[in-house]
Amino acid sequence: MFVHDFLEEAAQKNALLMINPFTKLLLGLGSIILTLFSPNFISPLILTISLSLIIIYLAKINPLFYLRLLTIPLSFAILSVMVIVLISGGEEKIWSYNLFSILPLSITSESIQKGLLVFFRVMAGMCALFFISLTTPMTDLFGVMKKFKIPDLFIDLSMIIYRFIFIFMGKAHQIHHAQLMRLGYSKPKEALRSYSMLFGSIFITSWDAGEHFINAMDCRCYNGKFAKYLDYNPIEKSSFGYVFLFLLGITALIVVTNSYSL
Amino acid sequence: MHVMEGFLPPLWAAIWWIIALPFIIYGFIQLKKIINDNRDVLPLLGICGALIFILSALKLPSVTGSCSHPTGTGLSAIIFGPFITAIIGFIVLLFQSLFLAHGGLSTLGANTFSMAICGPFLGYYVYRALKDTKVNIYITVFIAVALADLFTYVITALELALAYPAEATGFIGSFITFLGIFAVTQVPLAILEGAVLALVFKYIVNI
Amino acid sequence: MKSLIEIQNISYCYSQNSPAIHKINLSIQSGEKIALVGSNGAGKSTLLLTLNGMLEPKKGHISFQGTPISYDRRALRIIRQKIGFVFQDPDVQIVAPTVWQDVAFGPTNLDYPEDKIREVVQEALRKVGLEGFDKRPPYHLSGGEKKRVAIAGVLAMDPEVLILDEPTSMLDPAGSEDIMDLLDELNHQGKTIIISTHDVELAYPWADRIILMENGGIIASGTPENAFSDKELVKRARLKTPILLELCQELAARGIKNGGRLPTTVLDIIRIIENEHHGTIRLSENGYGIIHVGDVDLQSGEKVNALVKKMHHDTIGVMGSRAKICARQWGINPDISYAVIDKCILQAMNGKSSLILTTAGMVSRVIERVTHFNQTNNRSIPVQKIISEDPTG
Amino acid sequence: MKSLIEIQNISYCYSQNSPAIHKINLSIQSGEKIALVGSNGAGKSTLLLTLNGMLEPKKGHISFQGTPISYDRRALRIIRQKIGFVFQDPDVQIVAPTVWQDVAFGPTNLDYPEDKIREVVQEALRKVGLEGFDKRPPYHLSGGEKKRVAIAGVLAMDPEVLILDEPTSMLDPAGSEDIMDLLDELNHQGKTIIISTHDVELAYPWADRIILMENGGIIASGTPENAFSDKELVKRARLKTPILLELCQELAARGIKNGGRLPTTVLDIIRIIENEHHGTIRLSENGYGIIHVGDVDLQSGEKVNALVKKMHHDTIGVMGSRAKICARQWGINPDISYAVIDKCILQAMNGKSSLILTTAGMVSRVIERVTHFNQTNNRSIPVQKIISEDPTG
Repeated sequence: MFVHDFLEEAAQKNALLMINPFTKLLLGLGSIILTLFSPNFISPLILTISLSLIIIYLAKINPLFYLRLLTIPLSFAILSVMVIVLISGGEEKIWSYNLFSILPLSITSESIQKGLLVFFRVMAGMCALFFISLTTPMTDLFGVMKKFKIPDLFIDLSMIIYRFIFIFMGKAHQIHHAQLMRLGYSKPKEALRSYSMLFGSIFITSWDAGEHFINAMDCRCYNGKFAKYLDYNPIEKSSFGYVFLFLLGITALIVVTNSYSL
Repeated sequence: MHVMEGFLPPLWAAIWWIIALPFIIYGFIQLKKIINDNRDVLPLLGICGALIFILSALKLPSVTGSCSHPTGTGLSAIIFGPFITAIIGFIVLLFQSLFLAHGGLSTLGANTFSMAICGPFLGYYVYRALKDTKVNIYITVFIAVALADLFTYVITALELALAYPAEATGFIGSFITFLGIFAVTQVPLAILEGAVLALVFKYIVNI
Repeated sequence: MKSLIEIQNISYCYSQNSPAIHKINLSIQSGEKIALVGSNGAGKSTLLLTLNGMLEPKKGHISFQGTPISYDRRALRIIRQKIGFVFQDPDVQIVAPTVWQDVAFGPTNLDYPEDKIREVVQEALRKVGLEGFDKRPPYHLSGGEKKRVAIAGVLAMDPEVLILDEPTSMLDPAGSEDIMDLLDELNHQGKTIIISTHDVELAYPWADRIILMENGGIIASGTPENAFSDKELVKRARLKTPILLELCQELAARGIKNGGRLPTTVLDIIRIIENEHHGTIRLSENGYGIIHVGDVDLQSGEKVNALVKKMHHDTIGVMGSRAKICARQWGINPDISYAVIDKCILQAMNGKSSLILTTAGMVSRVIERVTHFNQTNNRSIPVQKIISEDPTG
Repeated sequence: MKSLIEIQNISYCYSQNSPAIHKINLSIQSGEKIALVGSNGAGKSTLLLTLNGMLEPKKGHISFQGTPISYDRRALRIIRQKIGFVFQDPDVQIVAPTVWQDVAFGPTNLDYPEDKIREVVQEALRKVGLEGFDKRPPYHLSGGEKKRVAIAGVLAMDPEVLILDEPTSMLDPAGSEDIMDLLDELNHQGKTIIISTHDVELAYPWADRIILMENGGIIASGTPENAFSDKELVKRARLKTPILLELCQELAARGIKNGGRLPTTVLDIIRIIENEHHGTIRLSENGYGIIHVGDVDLQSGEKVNALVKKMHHDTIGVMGSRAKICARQWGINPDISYAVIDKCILQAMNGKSSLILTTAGMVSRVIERVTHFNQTNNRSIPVQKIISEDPTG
C-alpha cells in the first residue's frame, strides 16, 4: 500500500540497474508486442516463465515479493477470463446453460482456447511490465522520454508528480498509522470518517507544500526549466544481442506454433 | 477498475489509444497555455497529480478486495477542468502501471479514455449543472464524483465487451455480463468515493 | 518486580535486505521514564512502533502486563488504548479540523458515550494546558501547541504508557522545556513514559534510564551516568557526550575527583569544584537563601502577589504547565522555568531567596530534593511550604 | 569597511494585525559567520526571506553590495544567484527526481551551457561530500544527505552569501556536526554564512556574531560571549543560556575569575579552573603530547596508515567533509570529528599525542589556533605538519 510496496523501490536496487535502459525497454516492450500478436497461449506461457526467471535470477528480485506481485493481475484476469470462457461460444459444446433464459452460457473447446490465450496474454504482458518497472527506475525513463523527443513540459510535469508522490506517500503512511493508533478505521462508519480526514489532511498539507515549493524554486532562479539527466551506461553489444536473440526466438516460436490448437 | 496489460487484443488496444490521444494532446496544448501565462501553476498541477495517485493507491475496503481503487480524477476535474485532468490523469495512469502494476502500457489508451477522460468529463458537467442550483454543495460533489466513478466503470465494461463480444447475444450480452460482474465492487466503491470526497470537500471548506 | 512490557529477542525489517532492529531484548517497568537515544536510522522509531503492535516483529515476542501481544483486531484495540503513541510530526497526527474534534477522535472510536467524551476531552486539554482552545483549527497553532494537542489526543484515551517519538524536535528551547515538564508531570501521575531522541543534553538529565541504540541493536541500558560515561559506546552510537559529563571527565583526567556520582546538572559540577576547593569558594555572608514552595491550586493570585511583594524573592521559578498558566494569569513573570529546583538551590547557596510555584504532587518533590541535597552535602538550605489559603478568608 | 548587506529600518507583516518583523536595522560584512538566534515566531525566517528579496518589506530599505534591492524579475534573479537560500525542510527544496538533476536545477535556469552545468554540479557535489550520488532519488537519502543536496543545489549557483534556515533541525548530532563543519569550510573559502537557529549550544561556539531576536525585533547583536551573557535578554528571547556560559557565571558568582574571555568550549572552562588552581592540577609526567596535522589531499592512505602505526597516536581527529571521506576510504576510524582542535589541545595537555586529518586551508588554521593557545596560556604544545609525500616516490 505504501512506499515499501512500490516497484520503483525495488528497481532502485535491482541487479540490472546499470544495464542501458534502451536495452531493457526493448526486451519489455518487445515482449508485450509479441504477446499481443500471439495466436495461442503457448508463446505467452513461455514468455511468462522466461521473464519471471529473468526477473528473479538476473535482476535478483526477491522471489516472494515477486510472487505477491503476480497476485495483483490474477484476480482481474481470472474474473474476466471466466466471462470470456462462458460467453464466447463455439462449435464443440462441453457444457451449456441458459441463465434467466435470456443469457445463454456455454463452455466450448474454442472458448477454453480463447480463455487460456487471454489469461496467458495478461500474465505475460504483466510479467513484461514487471520487468520494465522492476529493472528500470522511473528516473532513467525520464531520460529515455527526452531522447524520444517527448515535449519538455510533459516530462517536467511527470517529474514533479513523481517527486510529490514520494513526499505525500510518506505523509499519508504516517497519518494512516497515527489514525490506527487512535483506533480509527475500526468500524465502517468510523472508517469513512477516518478516510475523509486522511485525504483532507493530505490535501491541506500538500497545498501548503506547494506554496513552499514555488518559493524554493524561485530562490533558485526558476525560469521554467528542469535539468534533464542523460547519462547512463552505453548500450552493451552483448546484452543487446541476447535480448535480440530472445525476441527472435519467441517470434520463431509464434510462427512455428501458429497452427497449433488444443 | 484498470484493464490489465495484455487483456485487449492489439486492434482494440490501438483503437483506444487513437481515441484517447486527441484529448491528451488538446489537454497538453491547454496546459502549455496556462503555464505560459503563469509558470507557478506547474507545481500545483504536480501536486494535484500526486494527490490523484495517492487517492487511487489507497485501498478502500471493498467486497472483493482487489483492484478496486477510487479514481480520484473527479475532484481534479472540478478544480482544473476536464482537459487538464486528461493530461494529468494520463501521467498518473502511466505511473500506476509502472509503480503499482495497476493497468498496463498497451491498455493505457483504454484506461486513459475511461478514467482520465470519460469519468472526469461527466463529473465536471454534472458539477457545473448542479453548482448553481439549490442542491447542497456537498451533495453536488457527492453526485458528481460518484457519477464520474460509475461512468468510468461503465466505459471500462464497454471496452471489455467490444473486445470480447458474446457469441449468442453479441456485444450487448457481453456488456451486460461485464457490467454485472464488476458491479459487485464498483457500485459500492463509487458511492464510497463520492461520500469520502464530499467529506473531504467539507473538511477543506471548514479550514 | 513484574515488568510492564517485556521484549524478547525481536527483529523487524522493512525491506528484504537489512533488518531495522535486530535481536532486541528489553524489559520496561511500570512508572519508568525511559529515553531511547541514538542517531537517525539506529532503529529507535521502529522499536517504538513494535511496542503497541503497529509493527509485528518477524521474530521474537513482546508481552504487555504479562500477556503476549496478539495481532488480531480486538487485541490490538486494547493494546493501543493502553499504550498511547505520539508521533514526531504533530501534523501527521492531528487530522481533525478543530482541536476539540481531534482530541475526541480516540474516545469516539472507543465508543465512549457522548458525555464521557466531553469529560475526557476537557480533562485532557486541561492536563496539557490548552483549555479554551477547543474550537481552534490546528493549522494555526504554534509547533509547541500542536504537540500538546497531539499529546492530549492520546491522553484522552487514558493510556498507561505514553510513547513519544522525538518529542522536542522542531521545538524551541522554551517549547521543549514545556513538553518535558509536562512529561514529568504525567510520569508523576503514574504514567510510564518512553521517548526517543538524539538530543543527549535533553535525555541526560531527564531520564531514569537511557537505552543507547545503534544500527538496530541496543548497545547499552542503564542510568544516564552509566550509559553515557563509556566514551567508546557513545562514539559507536554516533552521539556526543553530554557537555557536563565531558567536563567532568576532563576534570577527572586532571585529578579532580567527582565524588562518586556523575554530574547531571550545573549544580553537580559546581559541587565537584567546590569540593575540590575545600571551602576556598566563599559563601554568601548572609548564609543560605530560603526556598519557598507554593501549590498554585491552593493559592490565589492576590495572595501570591502579596507574598512576592513582601518577601522580595530574588528568583521566581515555575514548574509544570498548570503552574505556568496560573503565573501568567496572575501577572507573575517567572525568572526560571526549567531545572527549577537545582537553580533555586544554587541561588540559595549564594544567599538568595526564591519562590517555586507548582502543583500538588510536585511540592513534596521539591522539599524531598532539597532535603536530600542538604543531607548528602552537609548543608542546611531552608525550604518552606507556603501555607494554604485560609478557606474562611 | 563597506558592508555587504545593509538593512535599514525594515518591517514586514503577513496579515494586517501584527508585524512579523519590525524596524530592523542590520549590517552584514563580507565573510561573516552570523547566527540569528530566537524562539519560534521571533521573526528569524521572515528576516532571512527579506534578504534575498523573497519578501518585500513594507517599509525600509535593503541594499546589497551598496545597491538597493529592486523587485523586478531581472534584478531578483541576480540577487538570488548571489544570495543562496537553503530552506529548513529539504523536502520542499529538492524538486527533481535525482540528486544530479536537482543540483543542476539552478544552473539550468541560469542558462549555463551544458558542459558548465556538468562542471559546477560535479564541483558542488564534491564540496558537500556527495560524489557518486548523482542518480539517487531523494527519497532514498537520509535527512543529513538531503540537507547536503539542498546545500549543493545552492552552491552550484556560486553564491556569495549562503543563508540557511535552521540548518540542523531534524538532524542527529553527527549529522549536525557534518553540516556545521561544512559551513565552516565554506566560510573559510570566502562565503558569508548566515543561519537561523534556536539551538544556543550550536550557535554559541560556531558564530562570529550572534543576533538575538524576539518578537520581530533585534534585541542584541554581538560576539557570542556578549550576546548570551546578559541573562535578562536571553530570558526575554525565551532561550537558555549556553551550559558552559551558565557554569562560568556560577563559578564567577563563587569568586572564580574567568580571565577576561568567556568560555565557548570545554577547553576554556578547564583553563579557567586550572588557572584558579595555580598548577595544583597535575600535568602529565611526559610533558605535552604532540599534535600532528596532515593534509589529506597531499597524503596517501598507506602513508597515513604507516604513520598511525609508527606513532601510536592516542587520538585521531578529522575535520571537514573531504577529510572524513578520505579517512573512511583509508580504513581509519577517527576518534573525534567535532571541536577537533580543542579536544586535541586538551589531549596534548594530558601528555597524549594526536593526529588531525584535514584539507589544505584548515591545516594552517590548526597551527594558528594551537600557537595562539600556547601564547595566551604560556604553554608549549608542539604542533607539527606531516610532510607532503615525496613526489619522486
